[in-house]
Amino acid sequence: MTPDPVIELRNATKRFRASSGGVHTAVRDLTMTVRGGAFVAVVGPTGCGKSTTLSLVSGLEPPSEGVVLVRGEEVFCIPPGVGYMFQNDAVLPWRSVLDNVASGPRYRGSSRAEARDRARVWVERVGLAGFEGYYPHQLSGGMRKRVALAQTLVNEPEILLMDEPFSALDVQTRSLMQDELLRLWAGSDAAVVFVTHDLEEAIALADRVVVMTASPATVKASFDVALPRPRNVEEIRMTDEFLFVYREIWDSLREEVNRAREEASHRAA
Amino acid sequence: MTPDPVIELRNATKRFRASSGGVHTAVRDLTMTVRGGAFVAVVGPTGCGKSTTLSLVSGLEPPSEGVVLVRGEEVFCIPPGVGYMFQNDAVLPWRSVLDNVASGPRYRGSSRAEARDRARVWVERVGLAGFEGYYPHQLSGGMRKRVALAQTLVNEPEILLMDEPFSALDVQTRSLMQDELLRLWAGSDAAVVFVTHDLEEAIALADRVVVMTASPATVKASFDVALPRPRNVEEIRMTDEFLFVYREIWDSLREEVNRAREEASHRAA
Amino acid sequence: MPHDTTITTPRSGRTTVDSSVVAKATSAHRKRRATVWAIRLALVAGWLVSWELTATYWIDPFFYSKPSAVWQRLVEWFTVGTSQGSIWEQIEVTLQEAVLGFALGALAGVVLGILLGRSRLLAEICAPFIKAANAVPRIVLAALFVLWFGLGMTSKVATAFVLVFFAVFFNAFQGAREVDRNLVNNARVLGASRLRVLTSIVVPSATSWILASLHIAFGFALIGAVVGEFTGASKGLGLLINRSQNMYDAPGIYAGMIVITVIALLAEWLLSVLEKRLLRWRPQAGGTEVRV
Amino acid sequence: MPHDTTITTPRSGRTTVDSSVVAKATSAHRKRRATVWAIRLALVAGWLVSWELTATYWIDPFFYSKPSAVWQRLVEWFTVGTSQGSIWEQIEVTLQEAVLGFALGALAGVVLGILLGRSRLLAEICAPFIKAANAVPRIVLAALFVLWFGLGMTSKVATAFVLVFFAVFFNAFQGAREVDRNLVNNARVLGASRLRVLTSIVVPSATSWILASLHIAFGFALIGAVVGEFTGASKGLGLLINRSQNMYDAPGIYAGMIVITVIALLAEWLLSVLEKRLLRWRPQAGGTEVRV
Amino acid sequence: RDSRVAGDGPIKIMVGGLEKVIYLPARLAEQLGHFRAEGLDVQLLTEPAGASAGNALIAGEVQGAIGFYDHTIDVQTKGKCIQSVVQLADVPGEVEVVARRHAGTVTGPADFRGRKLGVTSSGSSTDFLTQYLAARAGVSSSDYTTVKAGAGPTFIAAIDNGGIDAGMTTDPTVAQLISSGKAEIMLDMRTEEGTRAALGGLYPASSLYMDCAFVARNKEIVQKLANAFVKTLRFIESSSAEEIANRMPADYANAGRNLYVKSINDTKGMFNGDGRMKEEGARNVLDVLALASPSVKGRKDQVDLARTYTNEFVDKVRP
Ligand SMILES: Nc1ncnc2c1ncn2[C@@H]1O[C@H](COP(=O)(O)OP(=O)(O)OP(=O)(O)O)[C@@H](O)[C@H]1O
Ligand SMILES: Nc1ncnc2c1ncn2[C@@H]1O[C@H](COP(=O)(O)OP(=O)(O)OP(=O)(O)O)[C@@H](O)[C@H]1O
Ligand SMILES: [Mg+2]
Ligand SMILES: [Mg+2]
Repeated sequence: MTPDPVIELRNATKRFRASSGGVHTAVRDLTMTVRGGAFVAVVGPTGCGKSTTLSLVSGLEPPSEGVVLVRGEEVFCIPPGVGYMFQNDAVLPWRSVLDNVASGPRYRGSSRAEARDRARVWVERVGLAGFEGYYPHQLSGGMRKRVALAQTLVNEPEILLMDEPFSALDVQTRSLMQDELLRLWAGSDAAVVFVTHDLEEAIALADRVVVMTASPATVKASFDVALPRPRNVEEIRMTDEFLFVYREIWDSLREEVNRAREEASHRAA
Repeated sequence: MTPDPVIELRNATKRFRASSGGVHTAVRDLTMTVRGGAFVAVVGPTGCGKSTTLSLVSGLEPPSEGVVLVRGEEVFCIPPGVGYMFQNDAVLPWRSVLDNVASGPRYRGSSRAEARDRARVWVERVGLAGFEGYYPHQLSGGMRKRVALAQTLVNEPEILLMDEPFSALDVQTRSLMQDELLRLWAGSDAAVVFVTHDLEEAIALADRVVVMTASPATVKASFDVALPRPRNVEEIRMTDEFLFVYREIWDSLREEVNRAREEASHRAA
Repeated sequence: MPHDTTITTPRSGRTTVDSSVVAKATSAHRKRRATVWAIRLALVAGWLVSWELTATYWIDPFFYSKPSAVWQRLVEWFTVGTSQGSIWEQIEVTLQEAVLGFALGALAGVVLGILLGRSRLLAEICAPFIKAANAVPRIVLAALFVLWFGLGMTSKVATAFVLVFFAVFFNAFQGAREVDRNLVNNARVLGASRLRVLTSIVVPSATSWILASLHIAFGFALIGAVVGEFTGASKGLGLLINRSQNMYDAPGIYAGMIVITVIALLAEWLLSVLEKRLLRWRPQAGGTEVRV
Repeated sequence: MPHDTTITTPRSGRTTVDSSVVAKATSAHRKRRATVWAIRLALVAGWLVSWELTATYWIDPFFYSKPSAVWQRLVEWFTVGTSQGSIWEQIEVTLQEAVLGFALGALAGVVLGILLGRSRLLAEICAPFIKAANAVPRIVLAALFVLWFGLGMTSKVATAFVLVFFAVFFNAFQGAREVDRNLVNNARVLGASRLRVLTSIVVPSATSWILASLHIAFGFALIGAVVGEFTGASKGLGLLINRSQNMYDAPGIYAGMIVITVIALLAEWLLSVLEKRLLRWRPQAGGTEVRV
Repeated sequence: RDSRVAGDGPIKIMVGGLEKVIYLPARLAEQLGHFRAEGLDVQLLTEPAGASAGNALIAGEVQGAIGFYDHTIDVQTKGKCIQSVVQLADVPGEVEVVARRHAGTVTGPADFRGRKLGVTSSGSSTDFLTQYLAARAGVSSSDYTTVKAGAGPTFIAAIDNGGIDAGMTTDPTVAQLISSGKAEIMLDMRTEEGTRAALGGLYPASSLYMDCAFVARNKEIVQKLANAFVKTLRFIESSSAEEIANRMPADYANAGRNLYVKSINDTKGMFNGDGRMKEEGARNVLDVLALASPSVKGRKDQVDLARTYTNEFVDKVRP
């Protein structure tokens, strides 16, 4: 039931060279583990370092200090089986929807036809059937996000990093996508790290919600969400358990957000 | 109490030349009015044509058919007193936060010093005090949205068009910004057209919620929100009136979203 | 375009857009093209007339020639031929040199530009050398190339090559550096090897930069071939111009320049067709809306 | 950089980053620079040595000269002077021509490129003319300029001008076309006039394109000046090289090329400083993270 | 690639300006069919400058070059051996012209002081001759400005717009300048008398020169070339300018037929008719170079004039 952690960050620190010539610490002394098959949501004030944390796990950025382990091995390059849905649009403007989704299988050695077949399934699943031949600039923002989602999921990752994947979707599509995500995830052993600004979303989806401190990010608190699965995202929102957890996490988060604002004004003074 | 409409769309249609060489109708026969001082929220399925509607009102795109009137006059170029917060990042990467916010006053003829003074106030109001000298690439996505907001509001527009302005903000900042927006709006006579995917947000903020049909967009239904003002966004959410209106609009919207999906799959078949 | 009559609307059931809308849009488009061509022709005509007049009444046609004389020379070349043989032969020789130099130079420029654009260390090491090489006057190089590669086609190709290479290189380099990091990261996570990142992300991203440089590069290739022929040759348009210069044949100089220009414009047109194909995925620039 | 020791963290209260982190980062940076320079020097040294050796034992120094002879010629020029007078005078003349041509050409290229990049109609009308003009061989133009403007500085400046103009123009044009429509719309709604949109949105957006072209443009300006001098002059580095060519003085040719190259590299360095200032707002390319 | 040894393919001859009247015999020989008559397949190439022709020859790109004799001396100081096998003329064929507006004040080399003097190219024979003329009149090279004015239209434009006050050039530029009244002749080195008067001796210039080693190894080919050229020289001597012009390709007269005939007429006297080099002339060239050329200056004694030319082949041409 509780396998070894697939993701482990030990005192990970990440510094960036600030353009002023100084050093900006985005993540500091972050220790956190995610077990196989777990669904962890991460919330925290804007700009605290959530995206940076994901980039550490994905191996795209090396930590400045500390270690990052995936499946027990230290991360030096991108570990296999990782899927990462970026916060910003990362679809290729020069490829059609279908070819965008087929990118992953193509990169991983599938033949063109096979990759397209697999892609077609996913394009339909995210509700873009009929738009296969469109180029990204012909789609609305929400549709592009769905392309990105399909692009990531078509690789069937074991570790899924998602950086505010649904923030640009409309309410209905969003809850459909949330349900779809849960369904897909339930059928797999994938560990999910899901960054979001939407506390409701975090609670509705996750087994555990991690609250991050204001910048530099580190884990402030971690809350287990004991809501039963399978969940229907729409229904669960109105339950008492949900509201209780919501309030608890909210209090923790509010503190950090306020702190972030205060510090900003302090620095200005 | 009910002044003449400041925004009026009469059978407005907007077609784009599709890249296939055909014609794509984004908005069709749209008729809609917004009175001075009103706060109208617009919801609809992704890609239906909400952003296009705003671009018609702002005068950035001419309608293909029908007329668009602002303050009773037909729109040919950008009408004075219009503020428009775009769905996509539109901050200037080569200007610091302060200079970005100061752009509007500078364009409108203020001196450099005066523009900066006015900008400083707004940078603080959106919670970015201390980041005046930062360049956009040094900010997180949420912080950039706040810069864009300040940039729009510093011009004190009488007509405020907002295209999913808060979708990238974290929950807390978002509700703070919503409250701030309501406060600022209450103190002005500005008409607001607020596009959002978040139905809760729409109801909590608006006097009237307009539901758009699936593409091509036209007004499907319009719901008055009779909740008392001044509102506290956080509190209002839990009231019965709120939930009632929510359900009503939701049903209307769900229909369109489903229709949009069906058509997409039909076209594919 | 026959495609203009296809109507694509997601909601075909409700569509009432009749084909007249499309037809109107198409005719507006045609009208616009006609206007553009009319203005262009008017400009050319105005320029030719004023040249003819000033050369007849005011300036010395010995230096400046005049359109009628140039036209006569062109007619002569294409009917009687030049003293070096058929004009087509001259064109063929020059074109061959230019195309070879262009192809090799563009290829080398793109490959090196992208490699250096993606590797900071390589770029830092090579930068000063490439900039230094770029500063070497081509006309001096042309003379050296004759010594190094002989009087044959190679030396002209080499001259065209260096001109094309640098124009393309700098743009490919910049294009490769400007690639959206997000796209690269996404591809890497999706499983792309370094090579695949290069071919499937960096190259397409840099395409608009590279194409921008190719537009001027073919002109450069022609110039390179001509400069090479100036330095020593037995055939080619450059030689033809050079001979005209030596023989006080101003009409010949201008006629030669016109032939070269027409070739460059044809090449340019081919490149534009290529560009349209390669950049199909891009939103067209402003003015594509159907205004009805 | 003394700034390296400032630490900026939003949360200064909790900051435990000691200055050793910064120091380490800085020293890593230094080390890298040292490596780069070492490799560069090694390459230059290797090249010089192999040139000297092959020229001594294998190839004919009559054509290829050799580093020691070139060096000797350089020393002679800078101590005794050249046959045309002090070397500094030659440099001054060529530099003056190149700088003037560069400044005028870059200005015209940027202005016209941006105007045409923003106006579809103008662009459509002018495009074929500009492409045609670009295809005219510069070496022929240089001769024509001498006819039109005389043997003085003007004809060289004009040659440098045309070379610079086209390089800059095409990039500025493309840069202006690639401007994010969103940014333009935003500025317009914020109240910017057409002119302000141009100066505050289009020009900065196109800056990275324009700067990319300026990198090659100064080299072109020098080449233009040299080509102009080849056609006719009484002073200048181009003439010096031409003279060496006429007198079978291979070391002189290479020495002249080296002087020009060094000038181009100095100009390049100045441009890089400018670029760094103008593009301060840009995220630096990869490898800026502090790895500690 | 090295064609110093005659192999297959045509014999390539590089001319330092195929259209210049001073190099007329090259194209004329071809037009008259003299090469073909000797069983030679000759390809004429052209380059703008004499030195480039010399370079192409030394690099083995071509088997022969037509240019000024003085190149053979210059390259000998740099360890190369090329030699004139057919000396086309004993005089340079150059003319020092003076712009009409200065015709009254600049009457001889003594008036060069403070003037802008045009030469075809810096470091070329015209440059050396100008220096020599000035030196003979006691004017040092720092007292006037040497301007590279090229040949042809650029030279005319320079005279026209004041870029140069006087300058040295050849036909048809001279004919063009005189007939348009833009300039007058100051020193005419197209005739023997004129040359002796200006330089104090002969100055053999236009010549067919070849690589010494090639000459030694391919005597037959060289002999055939000499035959063709000498026959051409005889034709020039015995024909009128009109007749010569008739034999040339039509487009050589593009700037005006009368002008072309006139320039042939003015220049044709410089060709010596037998292709022989006079020893006196060679020595005089060395004197000029010793004064003006930095590479020969101070090394006059090391130059072996006997290796720079040979009359061996022209002497064997059947009359
Ligand atoms: N490449 C970089 N160079 C310098 N600073 C960076 C870089 N990437 C991120 N930062 C800084 O690190 C901090 C954390 O950024 P990050 O994107 O991780 O925040 P976030 O929590 O994802 O914010 P949001 O919720 O708004 O997306 C920010 O202050 C940002 O300015
Ligand atoms: N410039 C354009 N050229 C061609 N088609 C366009 C253009 N702009 C928008 N469209 C099309 O018009 C439709 C409506 O787009 P719009 O951006 O208005 O949707 P939206 O309702 O704002 O969507 P979202 O909620 O996802 O932002 C889309 O199908 C889109 O592809
Ligand atoms: Mg983020
Ligand atoms: Mg939108």
